[in-house]
Amino acid sequence: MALPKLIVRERDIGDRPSRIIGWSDAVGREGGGLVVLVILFGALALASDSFLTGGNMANLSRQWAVYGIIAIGELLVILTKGIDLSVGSVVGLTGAVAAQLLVLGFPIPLAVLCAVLVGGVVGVINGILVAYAKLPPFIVTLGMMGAARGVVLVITNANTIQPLPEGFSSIANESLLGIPNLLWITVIVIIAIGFLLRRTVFGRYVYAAGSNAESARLSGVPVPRVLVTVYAMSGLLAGLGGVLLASRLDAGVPTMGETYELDAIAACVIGGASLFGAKGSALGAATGALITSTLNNGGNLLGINSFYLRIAIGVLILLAVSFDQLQGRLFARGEQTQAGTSGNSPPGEP
Amino acid sequence: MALPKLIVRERDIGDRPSRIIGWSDAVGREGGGLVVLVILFGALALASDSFLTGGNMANLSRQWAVYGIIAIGELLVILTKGIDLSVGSVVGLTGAVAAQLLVLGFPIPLAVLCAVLVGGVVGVINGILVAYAKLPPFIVTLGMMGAARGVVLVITNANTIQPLPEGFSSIANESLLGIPNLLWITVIVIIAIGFLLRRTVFGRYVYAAGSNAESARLSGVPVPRVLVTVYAMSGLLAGLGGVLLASRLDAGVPTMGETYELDAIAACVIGGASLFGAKGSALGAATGALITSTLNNGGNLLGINSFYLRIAIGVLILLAVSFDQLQGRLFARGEQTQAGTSGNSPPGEP
Amino acid sequence: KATSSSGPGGNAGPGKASGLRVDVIVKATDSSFWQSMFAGAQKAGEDLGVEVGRFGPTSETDVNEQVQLVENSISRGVNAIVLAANSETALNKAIDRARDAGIKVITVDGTVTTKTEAFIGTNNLRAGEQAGQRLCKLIGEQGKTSGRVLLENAVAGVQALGDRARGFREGLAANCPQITVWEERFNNNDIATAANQTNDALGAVPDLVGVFAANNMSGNGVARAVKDTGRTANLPVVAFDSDPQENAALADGSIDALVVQNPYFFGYQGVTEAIAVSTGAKVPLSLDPGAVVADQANMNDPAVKDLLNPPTAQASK
Amino acid sequence: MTPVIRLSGLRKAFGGNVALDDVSLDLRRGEVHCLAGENGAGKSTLIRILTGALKRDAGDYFVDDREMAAALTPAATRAAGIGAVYQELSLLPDLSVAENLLMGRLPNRGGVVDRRGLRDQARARLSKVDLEGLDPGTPVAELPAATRQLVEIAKVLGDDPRVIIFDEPTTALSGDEAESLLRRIARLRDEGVAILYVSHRLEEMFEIGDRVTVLRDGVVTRTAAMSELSEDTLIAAMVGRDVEDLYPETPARTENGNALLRVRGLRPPGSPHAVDLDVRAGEIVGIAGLLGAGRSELLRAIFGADPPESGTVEVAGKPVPTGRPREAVRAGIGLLSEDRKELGLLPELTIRENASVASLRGIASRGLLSRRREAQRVDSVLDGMRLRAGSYDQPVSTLSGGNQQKVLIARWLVSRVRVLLFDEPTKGVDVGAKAELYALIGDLAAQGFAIVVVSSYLPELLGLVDRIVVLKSGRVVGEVPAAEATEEGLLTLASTGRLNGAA
Ligand SMILES: Nc1ncnc2c1ncn2[C@@H]1O[C@H](COP(=O)(O)OP(=O)(O)OP(=O)(O)O)[C@@H](O)[C@H]1O
Ligand SMILES: Nc1ncnc2c1ncn2[C@@H]1O[C@H](COP(=O)(O)OP(=O)(O)OP(=O)(O)O)[C@@H](O)[C@H]1O
Ligand SMILES: [Mg+2]
Ligand SMILES: [Mg+2]
Repeated sequence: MALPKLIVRERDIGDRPSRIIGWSDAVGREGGGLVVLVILFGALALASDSFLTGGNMANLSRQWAVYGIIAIGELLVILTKGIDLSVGSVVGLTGAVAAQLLVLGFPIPLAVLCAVLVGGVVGVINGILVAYAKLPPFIVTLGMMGAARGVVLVITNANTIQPLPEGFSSIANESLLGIPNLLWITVIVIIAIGFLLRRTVFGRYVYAAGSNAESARLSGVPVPRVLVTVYAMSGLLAGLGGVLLASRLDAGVPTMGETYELDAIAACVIGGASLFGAKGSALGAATGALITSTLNNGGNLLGINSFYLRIAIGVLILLAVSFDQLQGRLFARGEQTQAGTSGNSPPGEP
Repeated sequence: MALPKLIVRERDIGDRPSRIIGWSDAVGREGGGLVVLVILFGALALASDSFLTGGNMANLSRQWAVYGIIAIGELLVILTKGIDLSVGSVVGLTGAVAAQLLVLGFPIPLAVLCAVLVGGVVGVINGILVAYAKLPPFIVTLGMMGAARGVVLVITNANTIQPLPEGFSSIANESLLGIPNLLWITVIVIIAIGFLLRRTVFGRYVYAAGSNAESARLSGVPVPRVLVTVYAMSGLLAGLGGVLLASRLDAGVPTMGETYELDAIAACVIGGASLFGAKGSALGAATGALITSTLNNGGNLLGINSFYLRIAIGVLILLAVSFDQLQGRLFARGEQTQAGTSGNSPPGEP
Repeated sequence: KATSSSGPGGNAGPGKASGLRVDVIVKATDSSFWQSMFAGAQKAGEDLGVEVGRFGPTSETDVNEQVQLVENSISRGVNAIVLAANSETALNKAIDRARDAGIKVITVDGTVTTKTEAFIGTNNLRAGEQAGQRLCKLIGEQGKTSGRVLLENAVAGVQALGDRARGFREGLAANCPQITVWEERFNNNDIATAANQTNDALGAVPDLVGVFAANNMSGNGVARAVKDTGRTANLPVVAFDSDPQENAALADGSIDALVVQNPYFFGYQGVTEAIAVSTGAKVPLSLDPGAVVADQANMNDPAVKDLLNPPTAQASK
Repeated sequence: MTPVIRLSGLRKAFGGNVALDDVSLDLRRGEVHCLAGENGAGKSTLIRILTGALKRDAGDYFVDDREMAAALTPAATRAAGIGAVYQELSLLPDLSVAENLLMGRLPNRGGVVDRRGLRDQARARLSKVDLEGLDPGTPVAELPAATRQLVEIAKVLGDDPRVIIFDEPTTALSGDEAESLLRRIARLRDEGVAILYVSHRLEEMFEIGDRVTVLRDGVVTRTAAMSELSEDTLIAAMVGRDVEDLYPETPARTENGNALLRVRGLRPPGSPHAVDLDVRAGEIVGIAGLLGAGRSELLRAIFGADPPESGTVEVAGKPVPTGRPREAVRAGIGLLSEDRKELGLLPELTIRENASVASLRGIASRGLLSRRREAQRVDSVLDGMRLRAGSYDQPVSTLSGGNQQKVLIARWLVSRVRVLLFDEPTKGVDVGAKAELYALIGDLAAQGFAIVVVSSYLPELLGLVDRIVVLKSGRVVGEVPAAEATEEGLLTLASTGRLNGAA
């Protein structure tokens, strides 16, 4: 047989530009979220004079910040095919812990640190139960959600903890160079976690564990350790969110953060993440959170009746994601959805 | 060498009895939920004299009923790898619709029917958006959750709708043959949906679509139609739940059903369903709902402080599922988890 | 064997021999308002030597859970239930069932349409009116006679909150017909959301002349937004309820008046009346301790101070 | 010379199902040691134990006379110099080729991935399997199965392991790619690497194997030098009996003129070329072509898995709505797809449920399923597939790879469709079963079925079919009666599009 090299595929694969970053980084729905956001901003700027004012932008960024930070923590967990329902309760817990420690006279940095670490500890417990006891994440974090909220209520006896020392509330309420501190912090978190996910070995392990845990294990990825770390980071970020919220409210409010878990998960999914793992980015999650914050802010500015506003936001979330999806389909190479990958992706993944 | 037939089948070898019921029916975690429930009942009977009284059992069954019915609807969706976050809002919506129609003078059966159908319509919309527009179920039903709640508030103007005609409240509050109607209805739903899932072509299609939608499609399963039906049924069952709740409260309360979606999903997962589809049973979902109802009922009977009760229930849910998992591992063939199937199953599936 | 972690330390009080058991069911446990009611109930239990069980749903919206709590109290076989009902009608069936079982039912804070032994509570509608009148007056003091106000509410569909809002509108309309309600916003009891909504309103409505907050979470959020925008001095705010944070806001001027009720009294009086009716004594069918409007002028009066800082129950006995 | 790997008394059971029992094996430096056995004999299980993917129940495992711990991790075996290409692809679909190649040891500086290093190392690894042209940034999910298989191999070769285990590496490859892989394996052996090689293609084993160990039902039945065995004795050791004729004698089938399947002007999505195809009842048509020639795409378009750009499909003269698999099944077309795991299996469902899913309408009455009827209908077909399973109520995911393939074949045999489209039907199926499958396909044709077979394994095509259609770049470039075709001729036609006189 003197045939040439038959390995040559008929349709040679080589003409696309060289990419090293994961697929989803380049195209995909994360980018789309930004487009939706731009459209939203444009529409609101036209509809309301007060939308694009500096004051409102500062408002909006403050409204977004805590959601964005928690959503990014949630994203880490979602990337591994997990879910963290405890973030809302962790927000309440860490806010209360920070406030309590401040009342006890701890210096501010120490109190903040301890509170954030409490979030981390909750996350580590979640992670150990998921990774080593192999319990379903939904159940683990659901149990933790109830337990952590119970602990806050016991600690605070359902009372708001305050007054807090002077400097604490300035963390979340003041500005640096004319930009609210909260915005700085959020942007730092986005960049840090974005970098972590895209550029570090750990970040790639997160995607690997979420893509196929068994294959990742066989490739030498320390899956259980990755999982514990991911839940710990979600706890830490929720802890940070809790401290910031306490600082913003200048009090430790025991009910703080209720139902934030749903907002966080929604932000991730709106921002292009898949609940089936390995799809999504930090920027996407933050964008998702910003989309909902903007919808709320815009609705308020336009003075829409709050019942209709609820309907409208429900519909708009749907529209945003449809648009995004549509755009994704147009931009991504045609067949993609039709063809092979469908094994992993569900009938329209959640 | 003339060995005849090499088909090594256990039935031929002979020691295990021939089974005709599906694999998952026999072992698996659905059965385990029942064991946990029995233990729970035993413990509560010992701890509280009032637990096993007829009156309390009637109470417990009434408390369980609506959760159980909604959980079964949610299960159908979860079996297809979907999720339905709108059930809580549908409960509120259909309850309000039923009440409103009754106030308008509709006869009771007609009002009930219309209200349940409204639930079905909401479900069909969800289903179409998931199956044909191929939007993520999480987002579709999240949007619907907000929109439906908004509609209830608009309809009722946030007021409780009452008084309702005499007969309506007897649907959920009276008993037949000494057993609360609600219990009858719940049992009928369990049996009907259990039968549907196990013994009908449609039921098999549900599992097939959830196991691998593309494989199912290529085998001639009408996946989109299955999805629409499943969401419609979830809506219908949530609608039934809403009507029953309205009857139980003898009023259309606009906030009715808030956060029930989380309870419903939790019940499914506690009852052995996997959020990654194709695993779970109607009985399991109902058992999961009964476990949480029993924990609440028992905690109240024991007079546990509500904050500690939250912690305790969080921990107990974890324990119940761990126990269940452990039991499942002992009974099921040993390695199962370690070995091959892991491609689909996550690091401890949620 | 049923034990209660509640009651006076769970140990035998002086008059424990009476053996009576009273369950107190509030609207939502995780609020200091209702914890104050628990504290009053607990004190009454200690004073009178009865066992007091403390229950409540996690959210004021959950009527069904309250029904279940009443049913569970029936199962527990208590002598009386002190109930702050989340709905005027939805608990009727459960209350009837309890009374059929021989349990005395005292309602507090909100009435129900079925028969009970007694009611203690403020009329939210009237308290709302008081708030409307006060806000009107405060706006007038700013030298404004027209403009719009924000109605910051917590949860849509909760009766007490709805009544306050309705009362507020009536009180405002009666005294300041030129001032209208711009929008009613719901924050789901999330302070941050309340702050966001108020901030948004301050940005969107140039002629916003005042804010009414229908409960403490709303009030705290509004106070936050007022501080954010530096409008402490010129934006009148009237809020409901009291908690340490609202009190601080009242002190620093970001809230100008608080309409306060007396949950501690509800609890103490509720248990006292429950015991009375259980032992066959007569009690007044309805008792309204009234709401007090606290402001910087009177906040240090001992009576008002007590109202602003009621004791709360201890979670651990 | 001490063996690199020595196993003795190895035992592994899944629940009551004993997959391996008292297995002993030694693997020496510089040899290709084949592992042979029927589907479900325990080959993959053995390999998974060797790599630490699975824990052994009992037995000793030595690498260079060093005992390996009972709780072995994949990382530990890799550190010991053992690499494996698994039967079920173990790539991460959402990650790029480069990341897959180096997962577990991504080049980094202080935890930050060194992207240039990643790309360079990935290129180096890809070049070992002649995939220089592949962009290392491509997500794996986009690659065709064959390329994935090569990436998987590149991943292992790149570690320069001392022991390489291949579990059916050529099933997804075309003849030529397989050939080139075998040459590389021979080279590795010459460099002193120890190789454990699993395949169901006997001629491959004879081509490169030095020794062979035969497993049957989890027990070693024979270990011998390859040269001591003939094909027949090897088969006998595997299946415990002789398999006389692999391919059925093609009887001059009655060709009753009219086409049962009639395809006109069909353009699969993205293809500029329209294809016409007629398959008469009783005829088996083979489709040949290089990888990527569009064979699978053609079958998928006929079945309606992907809506075609244009064209019509008729079964027995009746048009079939295109682009809708359900309609195709109703009209009597069945497709056995190439990608078993993603486009065939319903992993959570039982074996029986997997086999019956395409025929539920026929089994049920008024939508109600009778489990007894289902068992009646399905079990006899499954019995004929020589499945190695504890019970048909077991989840299909617990079966060995080859047995899963058999269940999928059974799915279409149960369904009584009349036109069968088989894409690589014998992928991973053992010799004994292959022979039976060929016989079965012959029988079906004799019963008047119309059958289309795509296979990259030319001897199979030549032996099985009546007529071979050759595709190149989505276009039909030739059609040869099987009796007149030769491997060389077909290859030439497939690669150049011209008949070089050879055929
Ligand atoms: N996870 C599992 N659970 C239960 N049984 C299993 C599991 N994995 C494998 N088995 C069983 O172990 C036996 C050996 O399987 P194995 O995969 O090793 O076969 P094989 O020789 O590789 O076959 P093939 O040639 O088809 O790949 C089979 O009977 C199979 O059903
Ligand atoms: N432009 C392209 N870039 C990369 N891959 C492509 C492109 N076009 C097609 N392919 C892939 O090449 C393969 C060619 O199609 P097809 O699978 O029909 O070939 P085939 O002849 O059946 O080969 P095999 O039988 O090995 O699949 C497809 O799997 C497809 O994903
Ligand atoms: Mg194998
Ligand atoms: Mg192909």
